[in-house]
Amino acid sequence: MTIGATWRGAAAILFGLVALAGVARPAAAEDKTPIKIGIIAEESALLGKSIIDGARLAVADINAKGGVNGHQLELVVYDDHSSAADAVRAYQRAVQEDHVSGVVSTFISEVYLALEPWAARLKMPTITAAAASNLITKQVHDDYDKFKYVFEGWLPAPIIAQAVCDSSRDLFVDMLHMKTAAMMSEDADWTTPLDAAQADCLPKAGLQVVDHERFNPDTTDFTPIFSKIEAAQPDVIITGIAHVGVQPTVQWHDQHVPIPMGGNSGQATNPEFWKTTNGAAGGVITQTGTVPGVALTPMTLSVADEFVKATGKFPAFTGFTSYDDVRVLAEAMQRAGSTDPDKVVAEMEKTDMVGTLGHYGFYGRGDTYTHAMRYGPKDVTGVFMQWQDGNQVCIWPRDKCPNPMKFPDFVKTPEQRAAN
Amino acid sequence: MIETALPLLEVTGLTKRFGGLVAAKDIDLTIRGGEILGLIGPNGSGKSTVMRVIMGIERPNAGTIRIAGTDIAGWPTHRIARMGVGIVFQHSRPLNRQTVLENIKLALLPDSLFRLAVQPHVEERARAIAERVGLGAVLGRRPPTLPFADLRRLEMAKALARDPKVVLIDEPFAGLTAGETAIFSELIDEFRREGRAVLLVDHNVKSVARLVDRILAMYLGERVAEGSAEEVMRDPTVRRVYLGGEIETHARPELDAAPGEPLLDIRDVDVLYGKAQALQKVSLHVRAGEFVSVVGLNGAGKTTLFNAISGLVPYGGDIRWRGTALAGRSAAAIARGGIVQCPETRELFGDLTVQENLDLGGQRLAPDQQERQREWLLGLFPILRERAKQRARTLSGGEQQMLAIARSLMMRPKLLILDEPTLGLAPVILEQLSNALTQLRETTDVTVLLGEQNVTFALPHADRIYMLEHSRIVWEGNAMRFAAEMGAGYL
Amino acid sequence: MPGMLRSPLPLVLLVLVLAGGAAPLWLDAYYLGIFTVAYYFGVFAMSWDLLFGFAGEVNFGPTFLIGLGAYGAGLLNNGGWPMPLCIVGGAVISVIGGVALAVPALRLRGPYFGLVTLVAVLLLLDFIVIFAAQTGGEIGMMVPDVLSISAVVNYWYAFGFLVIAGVILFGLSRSALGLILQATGQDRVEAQALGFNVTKHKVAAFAVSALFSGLAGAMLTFYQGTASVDQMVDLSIAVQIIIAVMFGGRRTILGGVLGSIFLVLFDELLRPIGQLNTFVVSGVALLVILFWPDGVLGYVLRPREGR
Amino acid sequence: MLALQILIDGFAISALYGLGAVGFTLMFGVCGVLNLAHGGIMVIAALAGWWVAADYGAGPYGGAAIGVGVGVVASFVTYYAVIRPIQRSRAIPAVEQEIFILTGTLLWGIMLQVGLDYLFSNNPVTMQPLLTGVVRIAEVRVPQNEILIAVLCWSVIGLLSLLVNRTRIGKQILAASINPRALTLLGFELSNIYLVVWTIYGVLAGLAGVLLASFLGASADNAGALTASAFTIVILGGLGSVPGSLIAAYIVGYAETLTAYLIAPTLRPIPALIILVIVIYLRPQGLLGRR
Repeated sequence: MTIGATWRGAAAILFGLVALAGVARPAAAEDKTPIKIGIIAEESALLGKSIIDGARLAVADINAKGGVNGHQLELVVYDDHSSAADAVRAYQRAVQEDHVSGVVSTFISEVYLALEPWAARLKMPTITAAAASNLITKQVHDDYDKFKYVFEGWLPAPIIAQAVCDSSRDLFVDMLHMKTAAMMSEDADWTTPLDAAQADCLPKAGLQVVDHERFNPDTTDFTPIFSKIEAAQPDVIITGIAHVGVQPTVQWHDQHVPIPMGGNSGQATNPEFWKTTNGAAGGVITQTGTVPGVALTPMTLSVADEFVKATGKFPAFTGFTSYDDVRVLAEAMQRAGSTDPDKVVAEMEKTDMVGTLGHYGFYGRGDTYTHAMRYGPKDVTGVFMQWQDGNQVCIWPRDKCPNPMKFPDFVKTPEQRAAN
Repeated sequence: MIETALPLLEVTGLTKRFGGLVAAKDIDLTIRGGEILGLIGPNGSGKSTVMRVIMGIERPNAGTIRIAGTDIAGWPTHRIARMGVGIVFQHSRPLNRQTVLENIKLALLPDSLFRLAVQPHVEERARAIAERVGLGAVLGRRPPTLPFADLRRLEMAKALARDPKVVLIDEPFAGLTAGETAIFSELIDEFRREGRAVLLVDHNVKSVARLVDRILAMYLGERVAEGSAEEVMRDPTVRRVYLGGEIETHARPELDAAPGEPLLDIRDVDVLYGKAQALQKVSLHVRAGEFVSVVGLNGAGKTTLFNAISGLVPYGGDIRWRGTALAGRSAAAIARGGIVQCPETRELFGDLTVQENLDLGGQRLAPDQQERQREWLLGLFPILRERAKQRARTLSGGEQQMLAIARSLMMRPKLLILDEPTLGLAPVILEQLSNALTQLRETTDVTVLLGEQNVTFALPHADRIYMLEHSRIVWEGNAMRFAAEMGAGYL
Repeated sequence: MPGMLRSPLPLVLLVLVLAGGAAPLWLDAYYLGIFTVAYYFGVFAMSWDLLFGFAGEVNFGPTFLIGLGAYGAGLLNNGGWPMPLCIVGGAVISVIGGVALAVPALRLRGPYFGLVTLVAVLLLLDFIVIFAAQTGGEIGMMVPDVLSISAVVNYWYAFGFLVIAGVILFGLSRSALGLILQATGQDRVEAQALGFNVTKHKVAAFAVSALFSGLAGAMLTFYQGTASVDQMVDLSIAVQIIIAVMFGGRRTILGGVLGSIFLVLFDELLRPIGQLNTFVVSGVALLVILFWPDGVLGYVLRPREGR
Repeated sequence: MLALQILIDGFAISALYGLGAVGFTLMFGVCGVLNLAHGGIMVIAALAGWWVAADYGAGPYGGAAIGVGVGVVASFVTYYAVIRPIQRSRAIPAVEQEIFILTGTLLWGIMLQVGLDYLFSNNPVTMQPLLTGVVRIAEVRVPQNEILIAVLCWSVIGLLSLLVNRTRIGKQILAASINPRALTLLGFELSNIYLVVWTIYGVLAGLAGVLLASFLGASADNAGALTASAFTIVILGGLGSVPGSLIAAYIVGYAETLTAYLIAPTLRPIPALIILVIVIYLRPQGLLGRR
């Protein structure tokens, strides 16, 4: 072996050893302070950013009040790039390396579903801030002992559909005298149960479903979809979109599609939406957690103020859900007096808490949507909001939000059409 | 050793067309075991095409190719190789990332997916072959570090390892020194003694004359002569093809006395391609207004010399233009400085029209100058006026050559370098070209450096002549002396 | 074998294998999990390098082969087959698909081969999404079985597979077949003139590449419990594989493993800097490619002449 | 009515596809570079334009101008930081330059995308339309902006064609794509011509990005898909052939639109890919490509 070769060989070995040694750490001694909570979300996505901000705020508030059982809370944040693979890796790191005691995660059903088996395997209380697929809770329901660590911190899709139908009856049928609707949904996991439930409940609410368009979430040109919907002549478009949002809204506006859009439009819940669409959002209606100025509970307004103070902006609805999810975890630990997963899960099931968006509790083992958030006027319903002149205006439930609806000029309600 | 009755290679009626061009037309040839056939012809005569068709690299349009009686025309190359045909390419094609030994071992391997282990006898045989061709000392080296002659040895070794019945050898001596040529001749001679059929492809008769049993001469895709080396060299068609008939010189009055500083002055220029020496201590000069010819066979180094002048290849030594060194200037800057090369490959813009090609050449002239220069050139080459709107790729070879020259002249060069303008052209075109050059010489003050293997073409257009052989200048003088001293020995 | 003695490779390999084998003694479950994934990517990278570095074909579609293996195995598992059979079945499907792709595609020269493989991936992606009912679409397809839930056992499976695949692929690259492949990759005409059926050898290389890609894809599926588009089929995975090979050293087979470990491990170690980790890792890889084009292992093993 | 709708709708989107692909194919034809950071350059132009228009009140035209400028800068950075070092490297063998350029631009594209994700989030943004309002063509409602975009795309393509066919530098570019060596022999510095081509490329990619953002919206996460789409079109049309790319852009645009209207929006990308596979097998050089 020559000198040069020896040195290079040695360098290579060193490289290998450093690579291994760099990651070799003795198993951390069990240290009870502080209690760590893992946050897995994509920072680049606005909904993900709000999840992280909400969790930070909650931890600060809880720590200010003395923490949990005398321990301070500490956040560990992981960026999953909205990829299932990255999320799984982050999850493993959170549990096995950083030894968190609970995880709040992602708004994307696909990603959360990938975490679910790991929550079961690693026995870690885990709650999603917004993922809505009904498969999430179905797994918990079907195999409770294995999946009981999984919670859904927002409404499951069929219940979201119920809210859509309830609001549609009030807003579209009673107030605007509409009779027909078209459903327009991205082809994603959460919209499958959503569409099925809406197809069932919309007619009951008084809206005949005359068209149903599903499209690839990669779609960028929505002209054909709007054209097909227009040809079916519905009175309203009920959307089920979250991966897309800016593009259909802008094209709806630029092409002067004369039909109002309601339902769910995840990106439209984001306060920046007006800016990213250059105001094309005017008239768009969507379900969300809450909007500025609405006091759903005594906490809503003060937490919203804190958000504005801390980040300069009103958060997306995931900011509120994530704030509450951290509190749900913390209070369960407090009651359990430990971070033992089984004890914490048992306490989480007993959650009975005033949150920012309503009164929180989870469905039980016997219910269809085990471990999903309870829905109802006394629990959580979410609100429906409309973009009006750059503001998010609450329009439903009508008892809390009696504001009028306003549509851009190109949109024609049945009455306006009749008048023409 | 054994004189086989049956011919090992028998080609009949072989024809190969590329589009409209007939590269080989109705060629017949036969080689028996222990026989060496020389296939000669100038560049573009189709001899390499014949070889590539035999090897199956190109598919023939018509004809049969029998190896020991089996017709293999149209077979894929690897099956032809397995039938016992080996080839030594003109340009060495070793695997550069493998050692010499591995290169030879490769040639000994079976075409099998499942013989993963190299059998022990392969190693032994590879070493034996390496010894035989003289590579024993460099078994562990990689080809890019080998001298040129060793690369050629490696090609021979690979051909040998295949133990072929028929060996095709392309330009075996190109770029080799006299001593190396002798060694290679000996190796080829051994093929004959072992009873193989050998096809030697070369562009001149002289270098293979001592080695071959018979020679087949080709020109423009057709067979022009066949027989012993002496017979072929005496053949009038062959003489016309190579020499263009009688050597004639156009004595022109000596340039005005005391020409002074040379325009172009080249001193001791060396060029290396990898390990191969392409130019060795070449010195020459060109004075303003002179026509200078560099003659030499293919591979002698003419193109390399011109590329060095034009700044296209790195070189050692000194090239001065009007007294200042050219080293360090970009090729484009040299061209703008007045040295314009019209390369042997012509390098036209095939998809642009004749007019557009000319315009690009004259882009730096003022519009009225450009117009005048173009009119003058279209007068010099009237056919280009007819073809003005035609795409360059659709022109005939002669027209393309005229366009290439005209495009270079559009730049109003001080020194025009013409590299092999006669390559692959029919005699009638040569005459037109020759007239144009004469006109150029008589009516303008342009200086010309002409590279040619066709001496007959070169002589009338030369005030002085340099002869390049094996990358060295071996002779210089004026045209009259060349005819007297070198004319006979050139072929 | 004087060549081997002069090279530091055996020593380096021995140390790395010992270090890898002893890893469970001092690494916690989390890092074992990272290495587990990195090892499967290492096999992807080695399989790709066999095609690129040796047969000279740029296959932009390694994830076509991986995806066939992963989804093939997953579909079989959902159809009730036992897991070991599914892994074998996935590999067989990958080989069949790979050969069906390669035989016509290898007629094409230059960049066109690579383009066909690229399009194959796009088509596979679209079909997975369209047949979401069977394949789970973009979410990924859950499989009933997993290799093991123990991180250590999973690590052993991956490590063992990596070593076996490494020995076979590296052995192949140094065998007679490897030499012939090099010839077909470097100079097609010369290889044919030496009597080798170039297409036959290239298809064989494609099949071997498909076999290991498919096996690794199937095993990764059963490690994770899901076959997922964004981890096994997406073009970004192909990019990662190509970068791993270029970083570690093309034409070395084993360099791809180093590259994969670098990409996966450092992406993970840099997680504290948040979403910019990918930016940094890509930047480092770009610098390596620009200034160290032979890659890490290529540099270590570079032939040194005349000493 | 439906036919007219498809005709109009497909026309605009195809024009945009064409504009995006023309720069890509020009770059390959003249410089021999397949720039896989193409989508990244389009997106950085779009996001920069949107940013100054929305946050600094540059207005739609100011934003578009700045976006195009950023596209040119990004194009230069690509050339000087990635392409030139590879082309000049002595350690990279000439035969392997292609794969190095592909890998290098791929990595650079990832860096652009991730960096933009970090700065702007991956939420798609839309440039304010240059024109608002709709016109009716027969019974079909067409946004004026869509018409403007189609007109702009074709104007730019027309200008490019004028530049290439009618100007001196254009002739040099054309000549460089056919025979770079000859151009050197005629005294033209190739490096200058390449610089001009990278500038043109930057303008084309930047403008395509800005128009895309004003028509369909753009986000950093689109970068990969935009590269893939340009790549598909260019392969279909024939590498290096500008007219081929335009024809291919229309084939892809209309195949997608027809599928979306007549079959199902979900199947939108499939027919174009199938056409591509068939073309590659039957005519690997693409529709108008030369071997």
